[in-house]
Amino acid sequence: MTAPMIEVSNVTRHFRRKPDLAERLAMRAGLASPPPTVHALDGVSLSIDRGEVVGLVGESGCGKSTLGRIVAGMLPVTSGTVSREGRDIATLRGAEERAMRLATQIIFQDPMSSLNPRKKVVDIIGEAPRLHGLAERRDVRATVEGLMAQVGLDPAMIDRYPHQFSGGQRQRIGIARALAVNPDFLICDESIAALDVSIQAQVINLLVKLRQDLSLTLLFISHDLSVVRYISDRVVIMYLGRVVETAPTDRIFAAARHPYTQALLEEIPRIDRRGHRFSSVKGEIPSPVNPPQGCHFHPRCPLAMDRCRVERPVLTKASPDHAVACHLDGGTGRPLTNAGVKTGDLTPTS
Amino acid sequence: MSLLRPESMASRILRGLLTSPKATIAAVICVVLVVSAVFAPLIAPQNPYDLTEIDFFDAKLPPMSEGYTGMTYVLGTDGQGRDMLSAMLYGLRTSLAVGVTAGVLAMLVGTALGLLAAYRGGWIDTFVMRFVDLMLGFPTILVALMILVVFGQGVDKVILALVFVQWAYFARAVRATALIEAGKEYAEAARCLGIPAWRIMFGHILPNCLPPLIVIGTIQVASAIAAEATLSFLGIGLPITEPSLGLLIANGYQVMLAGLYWMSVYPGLLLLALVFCVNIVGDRLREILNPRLAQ
Amino acid sequence: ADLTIGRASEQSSIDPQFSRTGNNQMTSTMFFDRLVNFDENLQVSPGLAESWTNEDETTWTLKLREGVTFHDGSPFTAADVVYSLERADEVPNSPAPYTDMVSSVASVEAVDDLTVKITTNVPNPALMEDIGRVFIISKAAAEGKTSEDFNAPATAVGTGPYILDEWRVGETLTMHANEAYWGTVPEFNEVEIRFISNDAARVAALLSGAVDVIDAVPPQDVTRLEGTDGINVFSTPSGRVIYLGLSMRGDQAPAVTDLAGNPLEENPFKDARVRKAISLMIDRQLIVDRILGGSGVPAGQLVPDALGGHNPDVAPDAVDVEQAKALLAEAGYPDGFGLTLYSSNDRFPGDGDIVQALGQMLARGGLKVNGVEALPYSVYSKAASAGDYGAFVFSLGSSTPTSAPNLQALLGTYDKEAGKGAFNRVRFSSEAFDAALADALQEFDEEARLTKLRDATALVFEETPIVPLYWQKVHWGLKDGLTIDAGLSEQTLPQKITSTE
Amino acid sequence: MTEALLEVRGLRTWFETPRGTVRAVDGVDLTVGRGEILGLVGESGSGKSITGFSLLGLVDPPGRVIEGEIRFHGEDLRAASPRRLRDLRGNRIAMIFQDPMMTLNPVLRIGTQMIETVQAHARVSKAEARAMARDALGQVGIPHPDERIDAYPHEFSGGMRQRVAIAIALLHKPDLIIADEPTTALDVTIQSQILSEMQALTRDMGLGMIWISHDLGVVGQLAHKMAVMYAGRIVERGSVDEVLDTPRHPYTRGLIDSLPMENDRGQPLRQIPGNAPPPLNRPEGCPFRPRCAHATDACLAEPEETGTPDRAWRCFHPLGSRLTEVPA
Amino acid sequence: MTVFILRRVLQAILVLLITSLVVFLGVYAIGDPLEILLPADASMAERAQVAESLNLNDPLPVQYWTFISSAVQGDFGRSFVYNRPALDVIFERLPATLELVTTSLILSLVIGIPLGLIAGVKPRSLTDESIMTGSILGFSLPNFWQGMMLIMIFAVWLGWLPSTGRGETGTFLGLRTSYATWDGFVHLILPATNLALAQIALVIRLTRTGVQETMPLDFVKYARARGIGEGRILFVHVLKTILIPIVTVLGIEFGSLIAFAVVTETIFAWPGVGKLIIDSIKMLDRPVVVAYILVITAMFIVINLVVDVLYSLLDPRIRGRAQ
Ligand SMILES: Nc1ncnc2c1ncn2[C@@H]1O[C@H](COP(=O)(O)OP(=O)(O)OP(=O)(O)O)[C@@H](O)[C@H]1O
Ligand SMILES: Nc1ncnc2c1ncn2[C@@H]1O[C@H](COP(=O)(O)OP(=O)(O)OP(=O)(O)O)[C@@H](O)[C@H]1O
Ligand SMILES: [Mg+2]
Ligand SMILES: [Mg+2]
Repeated sequence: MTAPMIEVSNVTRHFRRKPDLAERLAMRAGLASPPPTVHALDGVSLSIDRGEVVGLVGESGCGKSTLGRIVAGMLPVTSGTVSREGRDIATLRGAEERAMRLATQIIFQDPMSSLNPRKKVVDIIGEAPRLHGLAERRDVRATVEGLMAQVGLDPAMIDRYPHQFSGGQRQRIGIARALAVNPDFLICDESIAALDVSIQAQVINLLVKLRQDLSLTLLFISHDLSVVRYISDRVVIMYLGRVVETAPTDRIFAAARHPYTQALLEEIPRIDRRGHRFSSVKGEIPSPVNPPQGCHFHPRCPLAMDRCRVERPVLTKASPDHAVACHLDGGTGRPLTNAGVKTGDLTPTS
Repeated sequence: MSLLRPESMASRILRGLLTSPKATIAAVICVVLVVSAVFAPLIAPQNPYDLTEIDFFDAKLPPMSEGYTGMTYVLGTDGQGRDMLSAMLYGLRTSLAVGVTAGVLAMLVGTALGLLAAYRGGWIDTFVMRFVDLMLGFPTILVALMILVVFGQGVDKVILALVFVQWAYFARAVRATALIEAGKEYAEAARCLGIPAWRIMFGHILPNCLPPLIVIGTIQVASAIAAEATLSFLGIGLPITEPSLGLLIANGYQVMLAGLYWMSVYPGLLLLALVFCVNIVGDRLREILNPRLAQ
Repeated sequence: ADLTIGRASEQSSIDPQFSRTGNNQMTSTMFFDRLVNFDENLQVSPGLAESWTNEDETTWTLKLREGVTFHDGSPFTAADVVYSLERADEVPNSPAPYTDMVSSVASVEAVDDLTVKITTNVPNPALMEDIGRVFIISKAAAEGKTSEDFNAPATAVGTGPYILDEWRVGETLTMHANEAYWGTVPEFNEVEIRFISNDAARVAALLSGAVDVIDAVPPQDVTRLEGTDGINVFSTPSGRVIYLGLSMRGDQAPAVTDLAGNPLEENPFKDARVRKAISLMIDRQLIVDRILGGSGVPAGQLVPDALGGHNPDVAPDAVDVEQAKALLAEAGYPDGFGLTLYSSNDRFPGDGDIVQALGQMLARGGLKVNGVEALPYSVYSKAASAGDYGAFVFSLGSSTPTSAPNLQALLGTYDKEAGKGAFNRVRFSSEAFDAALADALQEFDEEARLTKLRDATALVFEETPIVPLYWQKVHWGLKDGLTIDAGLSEQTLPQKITSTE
Repeated sequence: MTEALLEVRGLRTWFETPRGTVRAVDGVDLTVGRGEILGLVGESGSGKSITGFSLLGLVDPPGRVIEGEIRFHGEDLRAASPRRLRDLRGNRIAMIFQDPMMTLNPVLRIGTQMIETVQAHARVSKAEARAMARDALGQVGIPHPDERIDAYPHEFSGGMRQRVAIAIALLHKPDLIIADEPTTALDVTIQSQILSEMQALTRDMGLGMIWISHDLGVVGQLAHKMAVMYAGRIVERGSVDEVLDTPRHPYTRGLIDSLPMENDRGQPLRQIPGNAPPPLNRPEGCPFRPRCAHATDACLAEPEETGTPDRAWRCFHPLGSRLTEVPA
Repeated sequence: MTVFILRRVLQAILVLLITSLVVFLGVYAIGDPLEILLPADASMAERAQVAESLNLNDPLPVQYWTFISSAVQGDFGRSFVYNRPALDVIFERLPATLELVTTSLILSLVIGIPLGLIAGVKPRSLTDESIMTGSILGFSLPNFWQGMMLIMIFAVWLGWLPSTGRGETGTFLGLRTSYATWDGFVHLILPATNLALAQIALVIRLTRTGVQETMPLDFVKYARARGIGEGRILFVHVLKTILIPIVTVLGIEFGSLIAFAVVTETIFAWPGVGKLIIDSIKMLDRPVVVAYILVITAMFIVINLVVDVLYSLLDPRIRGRAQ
């Protein structure tokens, strides 16, 4: 088998302001403490095969966007490596680096803020291909029109400004802009969160079609589990900077093993479940500045044991394609039973 | 979502101006002033900069007097016998040139440095901002004097002095806005698409920093004109044979108490009218360009 | 205060020997006396020295005034004179020391309490004029003190008509009359001097009644003040001459061009005919009337008629454009040439306007005026002295009884070593004149000296070494009922202000 | 059946802009009873938030409530004086804004903002107000309310801020809460936490609630009744079960069909063709007509509401009662 | 906080060093102090003596080095004109200027903010239009002209207020201040107004813009939705939010006020440092000019620091970052 498209191995990313001279002096003199560190990613490993759609799920602030940016080569890692087709992207230089950059594109969460309000669609989509020599100056319009048609936008709207489009249409402009540089890998960072269901459906359909037509590889970041379930081949669940579970989509939904995943699945809002009694989660969401010892989830986990408070669970294979990081059941979590874990059970144990 | 026909910037501004009668009048006056300044040599009864054309015998005549040469001085003459009307038209020309050029140049320099500081951050940011501190601490007079010494007297030198002092304001203002804009996802998207940094700064971020720039710009144009007047008042401004509005006011100010009011009141009124209209138009422009305020 | 004066400029110290700029001398004259007095025409009369005699050409004996006391009540003695004359050239960091005034003094000794013997190193007929400029301070109060200490009454102890109360820097100087003064005790007891440098503000202060007297009334406001009820204007001519310098310094004059605007090969100002022609183009009376509102007297030489050495036969040139053109043609410039005129803009009233007027006149006289520049004095003075300007307007004040020092400094051949021609910015040089002046300066007989000076003046102005324009008039604005006795000195002294009734 | 707490009839809120009139809300009828949750769903820009603001008299100029009747406990709010409205707001009627991240003043402490709300409606001392604020924070599950009350909004996580907004809404035990999409950007476990809070409140305190959302799943689980908005109008309303199981309006149907379902994988999602009409340029007659598969010439006329007071729709061609009858 | 201040101090030292160099060179370039200091009839010998005693004969780098090495020990040289330590000369006059500048800053806040609030609450109303029109007058006419008008009207015609000098001063907490006596206070009115006019205009405009842009924000609407009164919304919610730009700009303006005080002080014969500096520049009194600029720059750095600290007081979001 060839190397996977993307191989993230043991990546850690801390955000920490670099202390300047004054700060170092003060620290030396004991007048100041080192600036706080945000542990956005903490030893994350992940691989994505060519043509695969991977869903990335996790709560707000757990490091999903950070991971996306690192994979796209826009943020350097603190430690660990990201390789693309077997080559460490940090070692690429010059033309190779540029090619890698262009081959990986991100579609941002907020379609309005990711489009420059003062540029016409033709410029938004056409600028990069023209700069990179993918289209001649005089062919740019034609290229852009082609792309617009491809994402289902009326090419007649080529001279409009972003504010003259609807949310779904804007999202497609973002997609067209990314496709314009012929990427083979797309990162969709919560690209559909702010859209209402009918528009959401348009965008998802488009992504699926593009995947089929262009054999794109997708990293699909979302907190909407029904969409993730619909679109992805495999799901990765993150919690506070760590991957806690990864498995093929069907397996996750049928037999999740990590307590956090199970809680997530339990709480998916479904229209066929009426008059549901929501249950309240107790326990504060820990902060990435000061993550808890051991398993990050233990303060909220109903099944937490003493071991969970001190020892970090490693990602262990429960079956060939299903990995879990939980001390339960020999390090593989507890399979989802019909009864499952109710959120109500997720009370702090201490 | 509105899917109306895109409206060009120019027509949007024009329509915005026309909806406010006050702004319309102000804009018309601005245009009239600018046109008469530009065509001053054609309109003015006299070339006040030509020493052979002005006559000493006609010095300090009140408005509507008839001079030695038979010419009627509608607004009187100054201490050298210059026709005030002509001097004001030419002076307006100089003042506009000084105000606008200094304003625009300061804007360019300040904007470029402010953008750079915001986008690059780190030591560049610190360096530029401390430099701004330094500039803001320097008295305008000292800068003007130094420039006067090193480069001599002239309109261009005054402009240089004003730019020196004013760019710092723009740099500060732009940096503040650009910091916010640079954090938006469109800038990140542009980087992701491999667009060079300078292009992101000037092509993507800058256009979104324009509204505050316009406000500061209009105020700075006015204050450049006033600052030039103050420099002239202190004797380090323009060459005295080519008076600007400010210099006329400063000169006339000397004889105010002697009752020769016309030498500074008329240029003062003209300056007031100019600044007034520029500001009204500027205010309106800001409203038009702010989607929240445009109605 | 009984009297409030608005004064344009402020002294830099009250130490009377710190600096001899006009300002400082003016302030010192309020609190201190000198060995001699200078009257309004700057002529010498006995002061703290009652009389003086020459033993020989280099030995002088001074008899001091009896019964004079310092402000602190201590008697004035010969020791104070010795101390003052010895200190005069060694005040630390003085920006304008009295060095020259005592440079000819070899030694000073107190013979008894009221007699001083002075020996000079060269024969100096003008010794009393020189040392007479030095203010006498109290040895007891000043010994061991710095100039700064003088800014408070404890050290600023003199014998003058007023006693210092307080100096608030930049703001006011207050004093009260010295009741024990040996001369006339001044009329106004409590006096406050306010420093108001801005012309318009000073005039406004008088108009609003905030001050009773102002000095340096700007010429343009004279008419207005004269027409105001309750205010009088008092004017006197001063010894300050305003002139146009035409640089003869190099083979080419700076900023002098041919008609096409290229630098001229030769220096036209080296030709006396050109200088005369330029002088003939200028309508001095018109400048005085139009720009100065009458505040000037057209000048044709350095000093006005009140001063020694003035030659009544040397009249100011009258305008004569025809003759000017003829002279130019004769000198080889039938169509004139181009030049730029320079001036300061903050040195004396109307300086910026005058240079423009000159521009107009020279243009009418057939020259091509390429430009007129008026610059702040700080910038202008350096460049003018460095010879950066071909044609420039400058002024020179006179603080001596005769024209001799000014003739020497302005028109004597420039000689750095001998210290001659210090202000000869145009680098005029005439052997005949140098000799005539030297001869005059060695003449001990007063009358003969003045005659020789008059002749030297006539001789040198034949060649138009500079173009004198006018002598400045100075004005004071006073409330009704007050009058000032000023004279050529340009000084505003409270002891010289009296009520008219 | 519950007694009517809020009754809205024929509400129209228009924005006069230089380019024309935006009919943001164009004839809305609503009824909310005690202890009842009304889910309000619809396309983005259909006027859900403006409806909420209209009820409180908080529409920003150039917007204006043109006509309609708003009765709260039988009192006509449109005729109420500004004073009276101010007394009601935050007191009897509370609103939780769409984005609570933006709605708390960033430069004032949480406590300050809560205390001022208490004191705006009750004559209590600062200390008492503070105690009330602290209790309210505790009630919505903020740990250590005594300390957290002095924090600034930015020191709270998104979920916590949302809970602060709820706590503020509850300070005066209002009769009606208007909650405008407060959980859009949160992960499901935290969302569930907030929803449980709301549910408990309606149940225990008998307050009525309007829950604005585009998440049909949430509405389905939380609300008792629901209303579907399209282009400024309510196109369908009824109990949650009725509307979700047997939608009568083609738009409602389209929305439900757009949801990805478990067994949808591999097939394209059913999206509603076309786009929402531009607010300035709405088509004549039924605004959904250009996107509707059942449209006929009849739809050129304005559809009236048909049905019972509890179950109604605006459509000339309502769908049948069984899903299978509808052509895909 | 310590770090924050330490960092600023390090930067400040650098800034001051550069400033001193620039000014030193600049004043050197402008002219020759000897030309100006010496009386017109001074001889060559006197010239040489003065040059020697003021150290003007040394090469410029030596002069600069001498200056810097003694400046490090707190000695900024002696004024050429006054023969007193340059710092003394400056500090003697600085309080008068600071009093003037502070008074006009306070005036501009006390008058500007309420007017700006009134104008901003009802944009385009008659009140708004008149306030805005009036404010344009504030900055469109040169400062010296406005000053003269004030003198003409209030001192010469009406005779209500004095127009020159500082009047009687008293000491309050060891500082000489015009506030201590009625006479001093009256003397302060005209110059402070003159200096404040442009600032008032600026504050009005800033406040109005701020109000206009803050009022539509969600938190204002939310405050209304909570039943908070309009007064509290305006004076607590809106005002606190818009104070940040106002404080920033006033921080910058403090510098230009001190600079413009030159003109006001000249016209009103106010014995402040502005008049001193323009005289010193004209007299080429280099030690005073250099020391003045260094003092002002240092003051500016301190003000910026204060502004930044105020920032964090006003806006808690910045607090974490600034420290
Ligand atoms: N540039 C940065 N500097 C400091 N901290 C950062 C930076 N970028 C992200 N973080 C922190 O890293 C953590 C992870 O952020 P990230 O944006 O990856 O979360 P996320 O999973 O995408 O969250 P969301 O669902 O809200 O988008 C957060 O706590 C965030 O505050
Ligand atoms: N100030 C305004 N001027 C003009 N039109 C406005 C204004 N405010 C809102 N609108 C219009 O009113 C309509 C309804 O807006 P509203 O905010 O109620 O939508 P919504 O249903 O809440 O949408 P979302 O789900 O996106 O929050 C929109 O078409 C919007 O464009
Ligand atoms: Mg994210
Ligand atoms: Mg909404």
